[in-house]
Parts: sequence; C-alpha cells; structure tokens
Amino acid sequence: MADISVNIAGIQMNSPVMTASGTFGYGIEFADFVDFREIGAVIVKGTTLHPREGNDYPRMVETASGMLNCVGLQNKGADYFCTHIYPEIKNLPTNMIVNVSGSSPEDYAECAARIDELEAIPAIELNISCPNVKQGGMAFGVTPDGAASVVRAVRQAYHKPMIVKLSPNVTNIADIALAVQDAGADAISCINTLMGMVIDIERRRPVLSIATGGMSGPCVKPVAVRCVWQVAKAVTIPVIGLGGIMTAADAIEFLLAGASAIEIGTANFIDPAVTMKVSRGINEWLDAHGCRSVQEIVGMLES
Amino acid sequence: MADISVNIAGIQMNSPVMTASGTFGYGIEFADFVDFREIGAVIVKGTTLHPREGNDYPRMVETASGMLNCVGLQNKGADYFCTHIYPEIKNLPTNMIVNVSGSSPEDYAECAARIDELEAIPAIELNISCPNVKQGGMAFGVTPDGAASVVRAVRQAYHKPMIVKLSPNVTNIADIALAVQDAGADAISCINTLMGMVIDIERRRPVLSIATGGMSGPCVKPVAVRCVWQVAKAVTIPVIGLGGIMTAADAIEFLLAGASAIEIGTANFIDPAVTMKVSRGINEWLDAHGCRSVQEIVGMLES
Amino acid sequence: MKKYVKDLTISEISYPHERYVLLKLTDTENLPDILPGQFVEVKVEGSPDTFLRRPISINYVDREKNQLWLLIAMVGEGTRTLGCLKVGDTLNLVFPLGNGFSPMRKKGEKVLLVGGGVGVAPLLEYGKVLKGQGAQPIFLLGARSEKDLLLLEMFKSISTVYVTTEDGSAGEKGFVTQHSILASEHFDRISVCGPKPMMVSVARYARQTDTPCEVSLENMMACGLGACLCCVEKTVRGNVCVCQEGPVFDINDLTWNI
Amino acid sequence: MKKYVKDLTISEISYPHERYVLLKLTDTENLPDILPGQFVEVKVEGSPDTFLRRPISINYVDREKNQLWLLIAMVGEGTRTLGCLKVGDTLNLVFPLGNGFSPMRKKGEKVLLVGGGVGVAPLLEYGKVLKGQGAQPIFLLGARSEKDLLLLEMFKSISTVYVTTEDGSAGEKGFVTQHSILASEHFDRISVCGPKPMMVSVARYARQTDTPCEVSLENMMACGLGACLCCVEKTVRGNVCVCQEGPVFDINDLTWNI
Ligand SMILES: Cc1cc2nc3c(=O)[nH]c(=O)nc-3n(C[C@H](O)[C@H](O)[C@H](O)COP(=O)(O)OP(=O)(O)OC[C@H]3O[C@@H](n4cnc5c(N)ncnc54)[C@H](O)[C@@H]3O)c2cc1C
Ligand SMILES: Cc1cc2nc3c(=O)[nH]c(=O)nc-3n(C[C@H](O)[C@H](O)[C@H](O)COP(=O)(O)OP(=O)(O)OC[C@H]3O[C@@H](n4cnc5c(N)ncnc54)[C@H](O)[C@@H]3O)c2cc1C
Ligand SMILES: Cc1cc2nc3c(=O)[nH]c(=O)nc-3n(C[C@H](O)[C@H](O)[C@H](O)COP(=O)(O)O)c2cc1C
Ligand SMILES: Cc1cc2nc3c(=O)[nH]c(=O)nc-3n(C[C@H](O)[C@H](O)[C@H](O)COP(=O)(O)O)c2cc1C
Ligand code: FES
Ligand code: FES
Repeated sequence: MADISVNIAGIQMNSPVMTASGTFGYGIEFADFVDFREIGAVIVKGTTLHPREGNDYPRMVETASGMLNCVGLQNKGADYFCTHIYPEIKNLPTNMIVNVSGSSPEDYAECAARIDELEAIPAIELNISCPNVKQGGMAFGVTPDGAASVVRAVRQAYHKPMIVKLSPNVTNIADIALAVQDAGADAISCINTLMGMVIDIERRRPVLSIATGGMSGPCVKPVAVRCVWQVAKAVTIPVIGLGGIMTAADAIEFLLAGASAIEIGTANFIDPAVTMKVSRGINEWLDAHGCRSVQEIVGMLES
Repeated sequence: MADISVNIAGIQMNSPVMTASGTFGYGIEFADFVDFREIGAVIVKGTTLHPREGNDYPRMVETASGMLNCVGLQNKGADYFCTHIYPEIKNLPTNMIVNVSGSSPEDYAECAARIDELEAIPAIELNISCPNVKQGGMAFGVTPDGAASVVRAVRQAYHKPMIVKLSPNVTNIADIALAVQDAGADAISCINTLMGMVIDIERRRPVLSIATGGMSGPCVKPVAVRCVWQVAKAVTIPVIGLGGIMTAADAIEFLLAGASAIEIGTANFIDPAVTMKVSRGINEWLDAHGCRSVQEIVGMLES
Repeated sequence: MKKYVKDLTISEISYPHERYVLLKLTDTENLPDILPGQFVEVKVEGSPDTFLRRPISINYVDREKNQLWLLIAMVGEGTRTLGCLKVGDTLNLVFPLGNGFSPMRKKGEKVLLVGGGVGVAPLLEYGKVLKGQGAQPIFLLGARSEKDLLLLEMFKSISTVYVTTEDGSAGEKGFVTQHSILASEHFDRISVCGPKPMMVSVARYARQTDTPCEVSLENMMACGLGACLCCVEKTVRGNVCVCQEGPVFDINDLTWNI
Repeated sequence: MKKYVKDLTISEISYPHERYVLLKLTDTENLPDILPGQFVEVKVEGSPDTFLRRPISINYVDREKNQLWLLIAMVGEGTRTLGCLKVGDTLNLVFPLGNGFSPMRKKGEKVLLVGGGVGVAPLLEYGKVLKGQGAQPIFLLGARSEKDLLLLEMFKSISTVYVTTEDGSAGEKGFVTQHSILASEHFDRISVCGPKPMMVSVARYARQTDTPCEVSLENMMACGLGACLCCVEKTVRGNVCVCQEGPVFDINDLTWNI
C-alpha cells in the first residue's frame, strides 16, 4: 500500500481525493455510500453570508458527456450553517471544508469570519468563480485585481488555510493564480465550471432558467487538465485539480499535471461511491507502478 | 421546401451550412460524399503567407465526446495555394472561402492580399484564434486591441467580405467581437477550439506533441452556443456559429442563438456526408415548423 | 432509510405496450425496505447520449420473488436503451430514494389513487401497500385509449379500478377529473401521479372538495440524493429538493396556481 | 478511387483468438474496387468512449460472396465493442481508403510479406492479389506463440508460410528477422505490416540487403480522408498524411533511423 496521505497548505488528509462543492451536499447525503475516513476532505455546498433561494427551476440540463447547472448558490446563509448544519457534520471523520461565496469583498470576508469561529472546519475554499449568479463571484474571479481584492479582504478576516477556486472562463488563468497567491491564498483549486448554454429548439428558449449555466463532467476534463498544468507551472502554493474526474486514471492525469490533490464533482451523481473508489484506485495505481507515495507523481511529467 | 439560402455579408449561399476550416481539406477530399451545391460554402484549410510544416506527430487525441488537435497550420503557403490548389478548386459549385492565418498583422495582410487576387474566392475567414501555434493567431485573438490590429491591417489589403473567427478562450468574447466589428470585419464566426490537454499516464507525458491542443466536437457545443448568443447580442454584423454541430437540431440551436449561418467541423470525420444531411435536415425542420425561410428563426429566442 | 447502490439482475421483461417496457429485477440479497412512491436512479450503459442516471419510480415490490419492478416509458435515448435490455443483464440502481406516499392515515380510509400515462407506475405498489395496511385504495386511471392502459389486470387484482380514456374506447370517455365517480363518491384523500396538467386539475378538484391530496412530481434530477439542488420545486417553505423532500408533496405545500 | 460511406451487414463472426474477432461483412450492392492494403473507417455504435471512427485494414475481399473481412484485435473500448457485435448487425464504413500496397512489379517476382500480430491482416488480401497477378508471394508471420498465429490456414491456402514464434511453439523460435529463410533465400522485394519495432528491423534488413521494401503504418487518424492532417508521418517530402499517401510507404520515403 502506497502512502496516499497529503498535506495541503497545512491540512493533513488521508487521501488526495476530496469532494467538489455543490455536488456532495453536506456530506451526510452520501453517508450510506462513502467511508469518510477514506477521503481527504468534504467540501460542502457554497455558503454565503445571507440566505439565498438560488435560481428558478430548471437548473440542470444534460450535455454531451456532461451537464450544465445554474443552481445559483441556494443556501440558508452562514448563520444557519453555523447553528444548524455545523453541529450535524462537525464529527464526520474527515476534513470538512466550507466553500464560501459572496457578492462583494466585504461579504466574502464577513462570511469567512463566521466560519473562522468553527473549530472543526480546518479551511475554507473561496469560490470566486461561480458563473451562475449575476452579482456573484464570477465578476471578481475573472480579473487579477478583482480576484486579489476578494482574497485580500478574506485574508484579513480568516486565519486558517484558504483555498481559492478559479474559473476557467478567462483568457489567462495563470495570471489570476499569481494574483491570488500574492494576495494570500494558501492553495488554489481549479477548475470551476465552464460557462455554456443549451437551447430547447421546440420551445425556442434556453433550457436553463437564467439562460446560461456552468458545464461540468468528463467533457471539461481536457480544459481542466490544461488549466491545472498552467497554474501549477506559475505558482508555488499547492494546486488542487478538478473537472471531469470519473476514475483513478483521470485523477492521476491531474496529479501528473501538477495537482497535489483532486476534487470530484459531477461523478458523484453517476456513482455515489466514486470518491472512495478513486481513492483506492490511486493507491492501486501507485502500487502497480512502484511508487511509494502520491508525492512521487505530483507534477512528474516527462518533458 | 423552405428557403434556406442566406446572404452573409454579401456572399450569397444556397444553404446556411458551411464546412469548418481544417476539417474539410480543400473540399475535393469530400467530393465522393457531398454535393457541393447543397452547402453554403467550403472554408478551406488554414493558409499562411509562408509554407508551414505544422507540429510534430501526435497531433490528435480523442476526448469525451470530442477530440483535441494540434495540427499547427500545416500548409504549403499562399503562393502554392494560388498556383496549385486554387486552379483545382475554383470551379467547385459552392463558395470557396479561404481561412487565413499569420504571425503578425503584416503577415496576415500580405497573405490576404494574395487571396484577394483570386476571382473565385468570394471571401476570407481570418483565423485570429488558433491555439496551436506558438507565434500564431491566438496571441492576437485574445485581446480586443490585438484582434482589432490584425483586422485593420487586413482590411487595408483585402477588399472582399472578411469573416473574423474568434476564440472561446477569453474572458469576454463580446468585447473582442465589438473590437473586430469596429475594425472592419463583415461577419464573425465563433468558436474556434477550446484549449485543452490530455496526459498519457503510462508514459507520463502529454499525448500531443506540443502538450496542449484545441478541443472540438459535441463536448464544446454548450460553450459555443453561449459564445454565439453573447456575440450576436453585442454586434450588428452577421454571426456564423460553430462548435460541436452534428445534427440539424444542433444547427437550429445555433440559429436560434443568433447565428445567421453555421459551420460544421469535427462531425465531418464521423460522417463525411454530414454537411449535406444537416442542410437537408434544417430544411425539413423549417417545413415541419411552418417556417418559410431560415431567416425566420435566426435569433428568435423567446425571452 | 438506508440507501444502496447495487446491481440487480433482470429476470423478466415484458412490453405492455409498444412504448413501454416492464423490467422485473431480482436482488441477490433481500431487497431493502422500500416505501411506495420511492424511486430508483438507474445507470444506463451503452448509450452515448445518456450521461446521468435516470429516475424511475418503483412500480411494484414482490418480496416473495425478491423482485423490484420498473415500468418505463421509452421517450428518449436513455429509456429506449433500457427497453433494449435482455433477461440476464444487470442494471445498476441507487435506491430507494425520496419520501414516498403517505402511509395509511386511518383504518379503512378510502384513498383514491389517480394515475395517468406512465404515472400509474408507483400507484400499483402504493395500492398494494395501502390495502395490506387495511385501507381501501381505489384506482382511477386515465389513458388516451384502451391500449394505453397499463398493467390493468394487476391493478384489478388489488382493488376496484375506474377508467377514463380520451377516445372512449374503455371506461368513461374524457379525462380523469370528468369521471362520474368523483361526483358520486366521497374519498378520504387522493394521491396522484401523472402529467402535470392532470395533477393540477386533480389538485384543483381536491381543493374544491376539501379533500387532502398529494401529488408525485417528476422534476429533472441530477443526483437524486438531495446533494446538487437541481430538482427544486417552489414550496411554501421556499425551494426544496423533489428528490429528497419529494417526489410526493401535499398540494398545500406547493405554490401551484390551483 | 471512388470512396463510399455505407452500411454493410455482418454475415459471419468468428474469434480466431480470444483477443481477436474476424467480421465478414456483406454489401447489398457489389463491393467497390478495393486495393490490397487499403483500409476502412468503422463507426462504432453504442460505445460512449468511442467518438471517432476506427481505421481497420481490409483483411480479405471475397468477390464471390460479396464479402469484405475485417480482422480486429480487441485492444480498447472501440474494438471491444466491435467484438460484441452479432450476425445481422450492420456496420457503417467509409472505404476504401489509403493507397494500398504496390501491385506486381514484374511477372513471377518473389515478394516476401512479413506480418506480426494483427499486422498480418492486410497481407492476406495482398498475397491473394499478388498471386492472382502472377507474382510469387511468400508469407513470413511472427507471433508470440502458436496460438497467436491468426488465419494460418487461409494464408497456407494462398502460398508458402514461414513462421516464427517468440516461445518456439511453432515455426522457428525468435523474431521474424531471425528466420533462416532471410539468409537462405533472395526476395525481389518485401512488404511489412506489424508493430513498429518489427517494421523497423525488417526495414533495416531490407536496406542492408538492398531489397526494395514497403511498410504499412498505423498512425492515429481522425478523418481517414486526408482532410484533417492529424495522421502525418515525416517523410523526405515533409509531413504527409498516412491515411492518404499511405498507409503504405516505401522505406526510402521515410525518415526512420535505419
Ligand atoms: C421521481 C421520478 C420518477 C419517475 N418515474 C418514472 C417511471 O416510473 N417510469 C418512466 O417511464 N419515467 C419515469 N420518470 C421520468 C423519467 O425519468 C424520464 O422519462 C427519463 O429520465 C427520460 O430519459 P431519456 O433519456 O429516455 O429521455 P431524454 O432524451 O433525456 O428526454 C426525453 C424527454 O423526456 C423528458 N425528460 C427527461 N428527463 C426527465 C425527467 N427526469 N423527468 C421528466 N421528464 C424528463 C425530456 O425533457 C424530454 O422531453 C420519473 C421521473 C422522476 C423525476
Ligand atoms: C491504417 C490502419 C489500419 C489498421 N488496421 C487494423 C486492423 O486491421 N486490425 C486491427 O485490429 N487494428 C488495426 N488498426 C489499429 C486500430 O485502428 C486500433 O487498434 C483501434 O483504433 C483502437 O481502438 P480502440 O477504441 O479499441 O482502442 P483505444 O481505447 O482508442 O486505444 C487502445 C490502444 O490502442 C492504441 N490506438 C488507438 N487508436 C489507434 C490507431 N489508430 N492506431 C494505432 N493504435 C491505436 C491506443 O494508443 C491505445 O494504446 C489499424 C490502424 C490504422 C491506422
Ligand atoms: C450542481 C453543481 C453545483 C455546484 N455548486 C458549486 C458551488 O456551490 N461552489 C463551487 O465552488 N462550485 C460549485 N460547483 C462546481 C464544482 O464544484 C466543480 O468545480 C465543477 O463541477 C467541475 O468539477 P466536476 O466536473 O468534477 O463536476 C457545482 C457544480 C455542480 C455540477
Ligand atoms: C483537425 C482540426 C484542424 C483545424 N484547423 C483549423 C484551421 O486551420 N483554421 C481554423 O480557423 N480552424 C481550424 N480548426 C477549428 C475548426 O474549424 C472549428 O472551429 C472547431 O473545430 C470547432 O468546430 P467543430 O466542433 O464543429 O469541429 C480545426 C479543427 C480541427 C478539429
Ligand atoms: S437531484 Fe440533486 S438535489 Fe435532487
Ligand atoms: S486522418 Fe485526417 S488527414 Fe489522415
């Protein structure tokens, strides 16, 4: 058995496999399928300072080897999270990481400050890249300055490790990665969804209630691997890779591209036990290839 | 039978269906499969001022519902095109449009000027968006200023209709569309390929010779429809939509999103007769939906 | 309730209609606890256009044979692929999902179960269970014409069945809400599953007659587990997940215009 | 040569080996003209991981039965899916593609046809055609062991067959280039199809002995029609498309290090 534990910006994990925000609920929804000790972290739903109803239905449409969603950050707000959800999840035997969103740097910072008080939450993931809310993170996430301003504000308010999640819908993702690193990010995760649109030709209107949505699943994997590769070359902080991972082989691709850990999103909908299986699969692959630890392959592309 | 003829920036076409550059050779390769009179135009391989050998093999890898390529604009140069290829294709019974690439505005302009002399070429498509050449179009295509500078240079040298092809690998495609419209483009086509990467985990290296490549096929369709929708809302010149079109229903999606015509690329590899079939399929769809012409559905999304 | 992801084996296939397939699946272990109205998420193999699982109601649970039935309308690529399966093939299911219909509320209650199209599917199991609990289920099934009535003999084996067809080829002519039984008999409550317009009109009837009524919704789903928030329905408590707090809702919880 | 895209029907299937399938396809019209060494691009239905067509050599053309044979090694999703097809299924082909092997150059010439693994596939048709033209084809087939020798009886029915196996279970032990026939006999020319290292070593032998030699390449393809420029091989004339100017190349045209 290889050593698949990783330490990402000070967070010690049993496995490089985490769950992607918005695709795994608060973890408890998957308790019948996954042994949490076998995965590195659960990144819970996007949480905002104030409650949000999200976008209208329909919020989802299937695409070729993937799907679009426009959930729009439906959640009951940071206070409700702290008082009602946190007590239920704080004892799950893995790292519980909260994904934080907002509509202004102050908003983000205040939300992060609430989460900072929760002992059993070792880190946050800052979502500056959600394509599905008008006044949401995407506007910040797409320029180096905008991204840095959010990260700086949160850095003041939040004292534990901070992962910043980037959007692929940009001209130069490495520039943004550098900006958030400089602004104080401890790690970077990428990618969030690719912005897309599907039209119902019979009804002559977009399928999704807000017209566009974020694409995820195997169809985005090549874009995600490319982004991880570009970002990992640019920054010195750890990179967490995600986008379309379905199998251990997919995960290895991201690790080789330079990711120190990975997240799995949409694949949870196809197989609710996938995170655990991928974690085991990575271990088997390392064994079969004579690697003693996952570190031995991170970024190890031949050139 | 509905009227599916279209007029794009002065080019009269029998059908809104064209072939996408780089996927249909010079047209003659498909002569056994397609009746050229049934399609609107053949857009031939990317042509540069000087001959180019392109990138090393491997240049292609399959992805989930699509493929990546890094051909890198292999072609024999504008002179060879004019003297050897043009005579062979000039009598094909459809619009023969040349896709022009370059490595500097002057380069583009000089190449376009050569093509300008060819009577049977009614238009060019300017590729400012190829992700597969280091010093190539992509650097220009991703900023409004860069894009505009190429278009302005070519506009001086080229006097027939000029279609400008945009990259989806940008933060704000509408800004670039506006810039090329202002610089003198007669029409816009989008999208070119999405930049991606696939890693061969056994060999621990990228599959493609230059590491990254351009993704095309059904997997990119939602991104393409979104881009077309954004661009069509922003500009007044016609938009030509492409990216992942396999069927007439896919084509209708682009037309509803605001495209006045469409191109088909990767699908030609799956079915060499697809352009003709999609053209007929559009006609049947219009008939079945009581539309007398294709114009009746362009941009006709309910809101 | 504990959820499972497992492979069940197809032991019988029939086609009650050219557009429908009935799959009888056998579990190698004992089937888990299942409530009527719950559903499964089926993985569709070998269909390039079907990426996500497909939600399908549990049509019937045969504990003796350890069988679970799915009644599937072949409407698109995914369900058509399910219709091409063969005896002996396995099907990967995540189940049981959702809340299910209300259990019997009082001994002997008369419950009208209204179904239309493939919406009849979960009512078979529900009727069976209600009867077993000591309630009095009565079926009212609507279809376009006689040949579109699905599993009629099975329904009859459980309880009284009233029928409407749009062309009058069986039962009374018209829609379910026009059936004379609604005027002539009193029901303690109603449960409905079928096309939305049908559910809305039954809900309207229920509201007018002050009859408690629950409906089973079919919103598009991605995860089926309450994790993705894609399948939401607007309720008096805000957006809730149909896959978790539904698919069965009391009509008073919904914001339908009835 | 005119190219076609059409559906052929599978009329016979056999498995010469657990990892190989032989499909015999029948055309409803007369099969078009086909040169030995040409290939088809097969559309693989029902395999979500197989988006592009798959290039497969034409193994044999039986004009009497109007049959075209494909010998396929099941190496990945696409070819495994082809291996699961049944008699009566149809397969959509774009064909015939590529240049093919050289026709007979002079009456009675002795042509050594060297094949390894599934690379033997096009040599069967080529041997048959050469013999029909009045040349003298001789087969030299290499395999890991006896059971990996494919269609041996068919090859023998055409001409002499020499064999090497890596484990010595049939013919001479070793690789094809170690076969004694190469030392003892003279050949007018050689054609090779098989794994790249095998082709390289045969090409080296040919160069040393001044024997004309052609090899059949298997570069990854997207279109198969010379349109996409994905399948290029470096030659003395620059990058050329294997699908159009190949798959068969004279070794002197290639830039291999031999
Ligand atoms: C809780 C629940 C229980 C269901 N029970 C049954 C059942 O017992 N038997 C049965 O035949 N069907 C049932 N359905 C509907 C079934 O899920 C869809 O018909 C199926 O997903 C269509 O898949 P497809 O690939 O064949 O069609 P697609 O090609 O995906 O779509 C074909 C058509 O069906 C519609 N459709 C697709 N997915 C859904 C969906 N989730 N809900 C409603 N419409 C959809 C599409 O809008 C489209 O018009 C149920 C749905 C839900 C949510
Ligand atoms: C001109 C030509 C003729 C061929 N003739 C035959 C034949 O007669 N019989 C036969 O069995 N095979 C033949 N091949 C090879 C065949 O095309 C591949 O084995 C097939 O495409 C693999 O598809 P897959 O989906 O099963 O495997 P994949 O899952 O796509 O890949 C499995 C493995 O096969 C390799 N591979 C994939 N595509 C190709 C390719 N085009 N060429 C070489 N290797 C590839 C991959 O790198 C991978 O290692 C030929 C190839 C060419 C180019
Ligand atoms: C239904 C859905 C909801 C999502 N919600 C969030 C969210 O709240 N916050 C966030 O940062 N990312 C969210 N994402 C993006 C995913 O976390 C992930 O970045 C993306 O889906 C790509 O990974 P995948 O292809 O493995 O799904 C969501 C994705 C999906 C499909
Ligand atoms: C093999 C290949 C070569 C291409 N070469 C060119 C090119 O030379 N010039 C260009 O503008 N686009 C080129 N493209 C991009 C296509 O024209 C098209 O924009 C893209 O593939 C998306 O459309 P599709 O999904 O229908 O293929 C190429 C695409 C492929 C797959
Ligand atoms: S389908 Fe995911 S929450 Fe209901
Ligand atoms: S495969 Fe397209 S040119 Fe050869």
